[in-house]
Amino acid sequence: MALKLAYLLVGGCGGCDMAIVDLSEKLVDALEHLEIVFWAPTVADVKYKDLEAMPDQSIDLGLISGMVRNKENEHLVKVMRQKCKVIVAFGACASLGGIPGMANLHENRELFENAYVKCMSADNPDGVTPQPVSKEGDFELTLPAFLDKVRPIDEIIDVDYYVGGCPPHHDHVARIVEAIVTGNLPPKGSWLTMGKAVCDVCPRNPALKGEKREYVKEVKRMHEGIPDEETCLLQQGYLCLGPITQGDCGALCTKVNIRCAGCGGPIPPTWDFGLRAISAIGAILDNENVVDELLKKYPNLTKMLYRYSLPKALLKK
Amino acid sequence: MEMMEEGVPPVINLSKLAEREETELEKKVAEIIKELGAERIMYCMQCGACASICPLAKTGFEWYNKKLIKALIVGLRDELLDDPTPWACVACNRCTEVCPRRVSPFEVMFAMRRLMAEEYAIGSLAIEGLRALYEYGHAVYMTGREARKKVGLPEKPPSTESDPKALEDLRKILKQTKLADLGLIPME
Amino acid sequence: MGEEWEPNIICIACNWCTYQAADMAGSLRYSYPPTVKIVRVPCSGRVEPEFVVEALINGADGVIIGGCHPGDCHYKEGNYKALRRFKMLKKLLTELGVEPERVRLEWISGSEGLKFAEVMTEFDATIRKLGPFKR
Amino acid sequence: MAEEEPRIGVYICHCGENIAGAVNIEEVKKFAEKLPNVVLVRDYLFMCSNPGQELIKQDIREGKINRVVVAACTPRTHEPIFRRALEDAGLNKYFFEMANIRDQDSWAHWHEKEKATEKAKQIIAAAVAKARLLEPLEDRYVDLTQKVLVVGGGIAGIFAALDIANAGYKVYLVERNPSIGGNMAKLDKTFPTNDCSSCILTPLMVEVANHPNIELLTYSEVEDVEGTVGNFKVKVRKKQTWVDWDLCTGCGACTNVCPPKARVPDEFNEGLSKRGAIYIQFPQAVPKKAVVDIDACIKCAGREFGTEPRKTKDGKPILAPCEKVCPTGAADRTKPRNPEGEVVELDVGAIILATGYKVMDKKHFKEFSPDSPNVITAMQMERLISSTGPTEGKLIVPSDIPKYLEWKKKVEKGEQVELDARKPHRIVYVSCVGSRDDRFHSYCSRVCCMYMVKQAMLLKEKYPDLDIYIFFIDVRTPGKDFDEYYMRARRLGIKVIKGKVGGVQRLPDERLWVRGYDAELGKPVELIADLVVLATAIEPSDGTFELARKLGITCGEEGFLKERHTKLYPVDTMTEGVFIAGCAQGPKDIPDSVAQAKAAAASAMSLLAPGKMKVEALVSEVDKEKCSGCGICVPLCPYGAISMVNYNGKMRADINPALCKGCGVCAAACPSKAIKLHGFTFEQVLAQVRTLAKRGVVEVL
Amino acid sequence: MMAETAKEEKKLKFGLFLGCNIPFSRPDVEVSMRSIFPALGVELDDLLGQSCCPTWGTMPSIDVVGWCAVAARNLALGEEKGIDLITACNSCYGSLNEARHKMLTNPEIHRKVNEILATIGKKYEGKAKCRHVAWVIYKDIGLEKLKESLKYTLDGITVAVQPGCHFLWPSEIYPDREKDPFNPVVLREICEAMGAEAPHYSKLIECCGMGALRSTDPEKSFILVREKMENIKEEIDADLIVTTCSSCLIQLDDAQERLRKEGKLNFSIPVMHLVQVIALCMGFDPEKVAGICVTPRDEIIKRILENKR
Repeated sequence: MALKLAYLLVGGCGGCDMAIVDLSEKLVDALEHLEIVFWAPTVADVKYKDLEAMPDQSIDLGLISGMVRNKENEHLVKVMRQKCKVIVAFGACASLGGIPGMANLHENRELFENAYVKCMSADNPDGVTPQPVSKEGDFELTLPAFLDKVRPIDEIIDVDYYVGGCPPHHDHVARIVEAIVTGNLPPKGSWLTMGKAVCDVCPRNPALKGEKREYVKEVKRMHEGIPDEETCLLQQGYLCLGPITQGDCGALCTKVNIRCAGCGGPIPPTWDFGLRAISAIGAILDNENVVDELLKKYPNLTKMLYRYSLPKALLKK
Repeated sequence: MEMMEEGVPPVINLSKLAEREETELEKKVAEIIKELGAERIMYCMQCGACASICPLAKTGFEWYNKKLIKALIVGLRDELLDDPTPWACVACNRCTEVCPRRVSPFEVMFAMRRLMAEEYAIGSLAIEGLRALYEYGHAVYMTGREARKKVGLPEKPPSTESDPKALEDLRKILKQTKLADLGLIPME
Repeated sequence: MGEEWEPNIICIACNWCTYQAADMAGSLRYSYPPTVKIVRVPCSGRVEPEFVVEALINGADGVIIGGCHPGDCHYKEGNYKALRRFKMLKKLLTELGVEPERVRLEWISGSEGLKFAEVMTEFDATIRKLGPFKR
Repeated sequence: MAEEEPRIGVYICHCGENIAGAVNIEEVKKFAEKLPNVVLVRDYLFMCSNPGQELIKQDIREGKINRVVVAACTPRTHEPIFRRALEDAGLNKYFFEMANIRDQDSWAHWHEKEKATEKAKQIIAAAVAKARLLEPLEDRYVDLTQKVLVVGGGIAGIFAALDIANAGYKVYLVERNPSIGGNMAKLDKTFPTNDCSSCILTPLMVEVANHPNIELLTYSEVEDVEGTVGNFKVKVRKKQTWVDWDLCTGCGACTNVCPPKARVPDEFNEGLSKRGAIYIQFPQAVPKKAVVDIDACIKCAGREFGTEPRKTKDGKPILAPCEKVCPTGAADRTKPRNPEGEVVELDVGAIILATGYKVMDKKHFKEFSPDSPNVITAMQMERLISSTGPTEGKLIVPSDIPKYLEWKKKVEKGEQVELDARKPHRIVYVSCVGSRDDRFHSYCSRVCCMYMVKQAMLLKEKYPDLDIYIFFIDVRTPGKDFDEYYMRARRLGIKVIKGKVGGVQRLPDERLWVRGYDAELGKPVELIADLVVLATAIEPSDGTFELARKLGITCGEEGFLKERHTKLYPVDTMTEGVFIAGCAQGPKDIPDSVAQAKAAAASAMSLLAPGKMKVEALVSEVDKEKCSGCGICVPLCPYGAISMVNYNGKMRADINPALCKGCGVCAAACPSKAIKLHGFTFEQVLAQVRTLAKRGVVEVL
Repeated sequence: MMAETAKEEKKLKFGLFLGCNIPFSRPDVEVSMRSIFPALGVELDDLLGQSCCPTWGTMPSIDVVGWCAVAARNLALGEEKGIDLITACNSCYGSLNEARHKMLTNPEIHRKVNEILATIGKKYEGKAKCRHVAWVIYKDIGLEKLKESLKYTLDGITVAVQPGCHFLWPSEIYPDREKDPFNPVVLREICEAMGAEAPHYSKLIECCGMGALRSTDPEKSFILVREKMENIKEEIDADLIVTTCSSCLIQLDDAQERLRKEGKLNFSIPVMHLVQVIALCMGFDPEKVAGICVTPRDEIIKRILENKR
């Protein structure tokens, strides 16, 4: 019997949906075992009320991508929990808050001003910002209310499994689908992951070449030169977060000469990505001057360390 | 204190000196000397190397470098004010060169001069030099004009002598120094 | 709490220096505020940033890490690692809205019992001025 | 056992009044009873006493508890005691945690009893929180190599080597000079007994050479040290001697024929005379073998090593003088020789450093006219009065040594000539030259006062007419029979002046104008001397710093090796298994050097005697299943204990527990949390932190 | 640094720092300087507005900051023009460089001094220093060039050199240092380059006793002169004393004549400043460059002028 699957995108970009589509033939193969009952708002032509109408616990598996940013997100996520037996937080946003999570360093007022008033493309002399209720002639228009913070979905509902990545790599998605189909799942609350760092799959890892890792002697940002293609990026001073990040991506970025920025999420059992990163990176920097250099070159350290996971930080602003 | 009048007495009463440091001066004499520029006076171990080559010790002055340092460390002060030794120091600085403790005994001699100046225990020759410095910009100012003429030089050298603005500047500087606070010389 | 609020301070102390200094402060009867509680670790290089943050979010108002003076680390260079981590951590905490004075790294050698007491007294005063850590 | 639910016993010590005087024990007891997993709480007057420990043991034996928390003084002193109690009662000793409620509570907050009580509760709660997470650990034992390396063949190294060898252990004695003997071999006589230095030293040198348990490696230097206490691997470079030591009999024939052009200042005579490029270090050398100073050798007759000699017309080989006279063929230059010498590897369990000292050169002291030949260091004076010295002990001014050597040559040829060399009439000693001097060394060199007195006394006794002055800053004679010795010198009429010399100026006739100060007279003093002897400072010998580095030992500011503790561990170092003896640790005289050498030997032997060594279980371990192989931990380890190994086809970190010292820097850094520092695990420390943060509020997981 | 830049341009330039002794007491030394340096290719700037260094008996005896401030104003005159100062007076050399050393090693003093200088619109960064004529000749001009420029030499003349205390001590403060300040050779080598014998004598580095010692107690001061003179006579029997210090010049020239008149010395040796000897050897008018003295010089001048190169 085919598994009933629901897919919901809340506060996200749709990239995770694309990752599933990227499965191409594999997706077609999987469809033999899957019955997609809901995929909104991107793929299937279904309405939220259709989902609300489904009986509770009637869906075997629910994937949620994106984070919770507004009342509507919050509501739908709760509906999903009601309808689905198993919920997977799919992708960095759903699991950790993702890129939008960096907004938690700012007040909503500041965010609105930047997005709707100060932004270069905005022509908004009156400084109008979205309101939950507004009048347009005789009509009263409503918008879902904006929440004070970006929340990963496990702050709203219980989550059974987590998947990292921005978006998750399609090969990894394939592995997940297979695991789900075969029912080969770890205990609830776990990540669906290989559980190893990017370094484990990165061809640059010095250990693979029988070389010893060395202290990092300088700090460079990506625009400060073209990294050597072979050598470990961190070793070269580009603050690659590969050691701290789950490498289910297959070291996609480092293979194209870009440092890992941490989208895969921290390696279990760690939840706070930034603090682990400090512990590891802080130790491997050669001396205090290099630390100073890092702090100078990354004037906002928080955003560097928590690019994908600020809402999951132990200490919240 | 009564024992001070006649210079350093044959027996130095250390406890009285210590009392004076506590009550009158509220500070160790050596501290005062440190503040006056001889920062390392307390590093002295009284080895005597400075005295062995000191021109003052050699010519029979009483309170040459080594002894002055010791005297200040034990707290003598007023008793030394009448002694001419510090003002006879040629500032040759050979003591500084041989001192194994980097005390710079020369600096102690001069800190003592500074202390004496504060107490107006300063000779007329020194005051004359300061006055000449303020008045002409030259401390050793002799009417050397005849000599200058004799060797074919202009009467006045190209110094503050020939440059009233520079003399004014110099005076302005001197007025911002301790010299002005002490009022040792008339400064308009 | 409220009017009776007393700071809660955690000192994560290296076994070879600051922990020893704390013992010495006690044996020489140098008193310091009892608000300071010590967690013993083998080396300041053992301290993970999580310890500091966990302390704060669980109710501590100030955290102080005590290590050996530069050059004196029992394990050669653990204290340097601690310093490097600490610099980054402090910046991060500041960005996240924690007053930088709430976290501190101090070099206190095993012979510096008096310094231990002085530093702790001063740190306690600093935290009192800041008030409770609200989170 | 680890599966068993923790049953924690909490034992609160009164420490007489020390704890109970400030901490309300009853209140704390009630609190502790409520803590999770705590099954019993007891208090006792002195927990560390026998009956106190018995309480714990009994509860363990009766199966009441399987974890122990003792709330008492400091674990730094008492943890081992209680751990042993656990062990005695049959419980793994690592199921123990201590709550420091005396040193860090009752003593520090004696006048705030309520708060001290409150703090005691929190400390105990934190200890309990950690105790719940304790794991059983096993100490390991590693086999030791029962061999010792002694570096330096001076009097300290000789004694250390002999003591250990006599106890039956193998000793390697490494000395960088061709002969052992060190500085003591240069001395004429020794204070405070005035016995002849070589008479007491030479027999010991011979004993070393003949000892079946001692392997002597002279003309050798330590190049590299790996490993750790019990099992060091030491690479020693045996420098090229350019003479076949198996053949050399030390006859000295070669040294006499080395031509004048190849002669260089003789180190043994402190540069007062010259030696050949091929030389034997000194007459009593052990081993008595010749070496070629290859930088000084002028390769007579074009005799490069490893070449065939040219031939005369009648086919005879043209040899260098040294190889020509060598009766055994040891100086043969035909065989090629490796200029780098040879590296040997030694396995040892302990190392004793006895690298000794050197005296400062006079050239640094410009105010004393160091350019004058008649201004010499005290070590040069030793050579000048020694019967094996440049003048065979005849006292003449050094500026006339060339005249003496000329005269000697003539006499050897059988000429009847008078020696025309000036004998000094007035000798001045200057103390603290470079010592107690902030421009050079602030420390006191400790032996100068005594050796100046010694030299002056020896001279005065031999030449009563000599006029000898010793300028001291302070006379320091703290040693057995030392002050008596000094007073004897004063009675002999040696003029002791308290005050330093500030200048020595050279006069046209090579005499010296000395200007000093007499503190007692309160006057500068001056005199004309024939000879000025500078008591220059004692410095660590060259290479001490580099050697210390190789061994992970620090040097103090002044460059001497740093002992672990000035008073309690004077011959130990911060690197376990490495000991120090003699002047490498700081200036000292022969009695002290020997005492220290014997102490170092005893320490090394007590370490090695059991044959095995316990390694604490509190080390880090990698969970290879969790490890991601990033390798961040590898360079962080200060002991090089971490390496990457192949584990099921993947590169994973691995920690060598024998090298790990348990600092935990790797555990803190591991991004995969794959490294666990036993005894201070992430969870354990975190549990303590959280409990204290929650003010001891009982934590329910 | 400034001297090096000057060297690159092949043109040495210094600010001529006169002090007090030289312009007012021994202006013939000033004439000597003004004569020989241009002839040796060194440009001199008059440093208009310069004052007393200040000498030891004045501000150094009152206040460290005041001492440094007066010195800094003088040094700033050179610094403004990007040149170092040059002096023929050891007291100026000592006082200016000692003050500079204090400012460079003690930021607090330096700050205070610049606060004071700011009130007259000046500042002193610590760049300009004071150089000594002997060192400029020895190091910057070079003995070869000096030799070439001479018309007369000192052949056959035995010279006793008197470098003076502030040429030597404390060695660490000076821009140029003898390898061994207790056995100074620079002045000897200059004199030897000019053809003289300039042997070492044992009291070469002894103080002449000028300055505060002489003004405080002339009799005691003369003990040192007498000792020195006798040593020179006895050990090397010099024909001429050459000094690099204006104070030593005045003291040895003036005091030996007094001692002689008092019968405490039965010989006399003429004394000249190094720049005067060079000026004479270069052929400048003896009246102008060496015309002021107490101990007669006529005979030695005559001897020099007989030594045509």
